[in-house]
This record gives sequence, structure tokens and C-alpha cells, in this order.
Amino acid sequence: MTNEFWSMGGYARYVWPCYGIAGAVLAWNLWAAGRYLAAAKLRAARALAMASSEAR
Amino acid sequence: MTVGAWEAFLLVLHRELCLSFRRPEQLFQPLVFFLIVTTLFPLGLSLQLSALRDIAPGVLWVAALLSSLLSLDSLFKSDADDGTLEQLALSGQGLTLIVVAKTGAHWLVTGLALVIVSPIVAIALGIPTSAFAIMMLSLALGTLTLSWLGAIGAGLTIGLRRGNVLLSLIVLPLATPLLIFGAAATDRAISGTSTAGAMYFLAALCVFTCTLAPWAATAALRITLE
Amino acid sequence: MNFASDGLEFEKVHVWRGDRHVLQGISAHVRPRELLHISGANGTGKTTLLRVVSGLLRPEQGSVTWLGQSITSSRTEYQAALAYASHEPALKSDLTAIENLRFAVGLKRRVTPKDLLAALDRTGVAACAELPARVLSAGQRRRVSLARVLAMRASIWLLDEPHANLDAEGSELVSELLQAHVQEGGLALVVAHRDLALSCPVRRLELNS
Amino acid sequence: MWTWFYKLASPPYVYGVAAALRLWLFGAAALAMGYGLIAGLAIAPPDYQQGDAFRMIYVHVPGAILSLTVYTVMAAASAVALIWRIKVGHAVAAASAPIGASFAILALVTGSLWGKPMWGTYWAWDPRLTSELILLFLYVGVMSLRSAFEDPLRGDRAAALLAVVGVVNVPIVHFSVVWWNSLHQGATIVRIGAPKMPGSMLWPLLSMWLGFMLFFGAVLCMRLQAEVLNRERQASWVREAIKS
Repeated sequence: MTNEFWSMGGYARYVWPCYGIAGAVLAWNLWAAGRYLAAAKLRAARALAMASSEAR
Repeated sequence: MTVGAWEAFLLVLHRELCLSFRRPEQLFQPLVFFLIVTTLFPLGLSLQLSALRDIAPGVLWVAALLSSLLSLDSLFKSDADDGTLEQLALSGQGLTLIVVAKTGAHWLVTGLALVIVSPIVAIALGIPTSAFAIMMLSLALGTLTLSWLGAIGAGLTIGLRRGNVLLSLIVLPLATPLLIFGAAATDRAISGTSTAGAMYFLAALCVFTCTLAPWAATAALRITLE
Repeated sequence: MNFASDGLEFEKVHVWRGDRHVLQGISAHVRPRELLHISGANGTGKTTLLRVVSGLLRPEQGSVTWLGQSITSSRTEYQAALAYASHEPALKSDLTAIENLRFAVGLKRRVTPKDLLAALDRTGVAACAELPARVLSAGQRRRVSLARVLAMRASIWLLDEPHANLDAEGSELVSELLQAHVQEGGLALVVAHRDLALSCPVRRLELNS
Repeated sequence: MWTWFYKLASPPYVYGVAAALRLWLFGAAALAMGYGLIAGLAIAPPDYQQGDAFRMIYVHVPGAILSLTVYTVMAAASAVALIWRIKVGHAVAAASAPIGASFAILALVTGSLWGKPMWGTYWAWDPRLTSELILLFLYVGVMSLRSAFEDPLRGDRAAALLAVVGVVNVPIVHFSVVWWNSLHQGATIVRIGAPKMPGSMLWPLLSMWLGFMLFFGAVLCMRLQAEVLNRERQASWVREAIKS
């Protein structure tokens, strides 16, 4: 059963890369968005710090 | 004392033509490019004239698109660089009118010129003379549409450093329908089958673009002029 | 020339460029027969303010009104009454001085070559009328651009550094032109570093960052 | 009515909603995709024509549909931002573009992987593949235009205009490629008619589509938070927001 499942009726070499790429695209989206948000937060924090240091 | 819209349109058109003919080398460059590209294709493929006929419509149209794109970069950019675009924008005439006049002039000196030299290229590519009329008409419609698509792209990329690369990136995807219908019309004219379908589509695209693109190009200019 | 009673007003104009808050709530009211002298150090937004007033740049907050009407609602009429001279002379180098004037002024009002020549003569560059702008010196280009402002016969002048590239005599000319314009009932906004040395009423707006 | 509209589009409100929705959307997306994967890969029977190769549908079709949906979202947000000068619209458009582009790439790559066993070639000038490629180019154009401007505000507005122009163009491109294809009679295309699908095949597909939609929503929320922060100038609420 497992073997049969993994072989995908002979189409394994197309089906699994297909799902692999889908997984990769979804993972990239998560990773890139997370990094982008972190960078934006850092930038905002820096801007705030600069503004408050100027105010003093 | 005020200047009517038609008068203003003619004045801008006159200005553009005047500027183009003061720089004839800029006028000829796209045409020479068109000739060179279409000559390179047969050389690269080393085909017989008869076999060349099959790829001729595609070659002709791709070369026409690329060569009109070449001159689009300067449509608004040279005026933006020396500040005269601001003067035109503040002239008290609608910006759309100025955009229409400038794009129209651009088509006259590049698109129409391309249409006029296209028979030379067509002969070199083995296109029969019976197909010339349809080929030239389709090129005229296609280059006019492309001038308008390009006006939007040129308006959007005025102040940018690598503007011309971006311009191609923006305009070429929008121009795929032109390539498809234009090449199809030429292809059918060569084989002697009915060209009506493709020509109607080309004409429809042309009318559609000429109606909407002036507003889009004006909006683009307003954004980049800020 | 028809000059209305109420002039040009801009109120609490805010403009950002990227993260930079270039104009931070600038207001002023300029009436006919008045001249507003805008000064300030480099990068304080003098040119930006002029572009906002001209209608080229829409402020993110604040309004510009002409004769009590927002300039965005009556843009073409407003801009027809406006002569703007940017920091660069805005000439096409392939066209002659008089052609440059003709294609710019001709959109505002019907002009004859004689009008244009008179304007060029007033700014002292009548001799350059038939020369392409390419061969003119920086000072001559400035004078041609002043002639363009003059020939437009507009009621509002927006001049950005009109003295740039001009010699002492040229600066004198700028002052004379401004004075005559204001005395005829026009209004002007002038960006300049130096003192304008005018006898007409001059209001000052100093920008700082 | 309008005050309500502007409150809805105010940056702090959008930031808060996006932050709160994010986790729920991710959770729901994981559930929907989980069911879709198991049911699609293991439970659904092989297709009588394509065998197990048809299982690629469960990522290819949602990816392709989403690439169009995201473009529509981007163009709609751009239009709103241009017409009413609502800055959050630009933030939504900027946040959507990279997600949509990634889905377009997904649809193209999985499409060509599916094409190999079915058509015998990785690439055919099939109308759908060609339009998808043009769509990807449009995404790239919008993103490059936005980043090419030094002033982010102008970049936003230029990109928004291009997005709106593009959305008019996508149907024309698709239609013209269909017409062109009918002219050329290229490779025979095996089509799967969705309505004819039995439920055991269809449900996983719908579930995957829903999962992709929810996933888009979740990633959009994350990116939207970042874009709103990047565009914000009134610092008062930002201080509170980035602490959490």
C-alpha cells in the first residue's frame, strides 16, 4: 500500500516534485512575509527611537 | 485671446514634428533597427525564401514592436529632463490634449514611417506583393495601438534611471494581443485566406486603446510629474 | 488684463517626500499687487512649495485656493492665469529662442512674433531670437525664460531663483520686471536667496526644516 | 457612511485587524489544506484517463485560480487607493503582489510538470499557460515599477495605475491567446471538466482552493502589517503596535 501510494501509479516523478514545489512556494511566502514584517518593525522602532532622541 | 483646444493641439503637434526633424538621426535609428533585425533573422536561420515566408509575419511584427519601443523611451523623457514638460503641463490646456498631440506626433514619425518602409522588409522576407496592403494596414493599426500603450509606460517611467528596461517590461506583455492578431493577419494575407477576423480584432483593439489610453497616460504623467 | 480682488491662498500645506516631512503646514495669503518672497536654506522645500502652488504637486494635506476656489477644481483656468519659471530655464536646445517662446506662450494666448520679439527685447536677448537655445549661455537662457514669463501676460508669477546665472545688470532687470508686474496689479511668488531690493510691498516667508 | 469607510481604512485599525486575524487564518488554512492533501492524495480514486497524474490538480488549479484572484484584489485595492486617495489601498496592493507572483510561478511550474506526462512536453503554448505567463510578467512589472521610485508614494501610485491597466488587459490577452490557439490547432489538450468530477475528487479540490485562499489571507495580513508600518508617519499608535 505504502509503496503503491508513493509510486503514484508510475507518475511519482511528476506528482511529488509538483507537491514539493507547492510546499516550497507556501513556505517561501511564510518565511519572506515574516522576515519583511520583522524588518518593518525594526525600521519603525529605529524611527521612533530617533524621533524621541531628537525631542529630548 | 485664449487659445482653443484644436489650435493648441496643432501647436503641440507642430512643436513635436519640429523637434523630430531637427534631430533626423533619432528619426532614422528605429527604422534602421527595424531593417537590421529583419535582416538578421534570415541570416541566423539560413532559410530559403520560400521557407522564410512561414516565419516572415512573426519576424516582421516582433521587429516592428521592438523598434517602436526603442523610440518610446524619449516620448516624455526629453521634455521632462529639460523642464519643458512642466511648462506644457501648466499651459492651461488640458494635459490630455497635450498627451494626445505628443503621442500622435510620435506615431507619425515612428509608426507611420515604419509602415512606409515595411514593403522593403517584406520583399526581403519573401512576402508576396498581394499581401502588402493588409500587412501595411495591420502595421498601421498595430503601431498606433502600441504608441498608446507605450505612452502609458513612458508616462510611468519618466524620472527613473533604468526607465527604458522597465518600459519594455511594462509594455511588451500588454502588447501580446497586438502581436498575435497582427502576425495572424499578415500570415493569412500571405496564404491568401480571409484576414477579416484578425483585422477586426486589431481595429477593435486600436479603437479601445485609443479611447482609454489617453486618460491612463495623463494619469501616469500626473503621478510622475509630482 | 483682468485681476480679481482676492488673490492666492494656501493653507496648512503638508508634503512628505519618502520619510522626509518637507513642508510642515505652510500657510500664506498673497493678494494682487503683492509679492511674496520665499527664502530659506537648501532643502527646506522652497521649490516644492512653488510646485504645490502651481498645481503640479498635490499636497497630502492642506489646500491652495485662487479667487476663493480650490485650484484642483478649476485647474486649467487657474493654470492659464499662471506663469511658472522653474529653476532650469526649460528651453528645448534644438529650437530657437523665439520658437521656444512661441510653443510655450502660444498655448496660453494668441501671440504674434512681434509680441515675442518685444518680450525678448525687454530682457535684452532680442539678438538671440533666431539662435538655437543650445548655443546660448546660461545667463542668456535665463533671460529667454524671463521673456517667456513676460510674454504670457499672466496675473500670477511663480519664479524659482530668477536671479540664477544672471550678472548684476540682469538682477536689476529681474527687480524691474517684478516691480512693473506688481504695479500693474499682478501678484508674484519668488523663491530667492538674496534680498530682492524692491520698492513695492514685499511679504516674506522664511522656510526652515 | 463615509466616516465609517475611512475609519475602516485607517492604518491603526487595519494593522490591528490584520494582527488579530493572522493566526486564525493560518489555522483554518492548515485545516483545509490538511484535509485536501489527505483526501486528494490518498482517498480520491485515480482518474480513469490520467491515472494518478491527475492528483497534481490539487495544487495546480488552486495556484492558478489564486494568481488571478490576487491580481484582482491588487487591482481593486489600487483603484480604491487611486480614486479615494486611501493609503491602505496601496498597502494592500503592495502586499498582494509578491504573493500573487509566487502563485503564478507555482501554477506555471506545476502546469508544466503536469504537461509532460499528459501532452508529452513540459511547455505548450496553451492559452491558459500563456496567459499565466503574461500575468507573471505583469506582476513583475508592477513590483519593479513600485521599487524603482525613490519616493514610495509616487511608486505606489505608479504601480497602482499599472495594476489597473493590467487588469483591463488580462482578459484581452487570454481571449487573444485562445483565438490564436484555435487558429494553430496545437497539442491536443486533455481537459478535466470540473462539473463532471465525482465528489471524492471534487471535495478535496474545493478544500485545497479554500485552504489557498485562507493562506493568501494570512500572508496578506502579515505583509499588510509591514506595509502599513512602512507607510505610517504618525508614530503615536506605532509605539503601541510594535511592542506586542
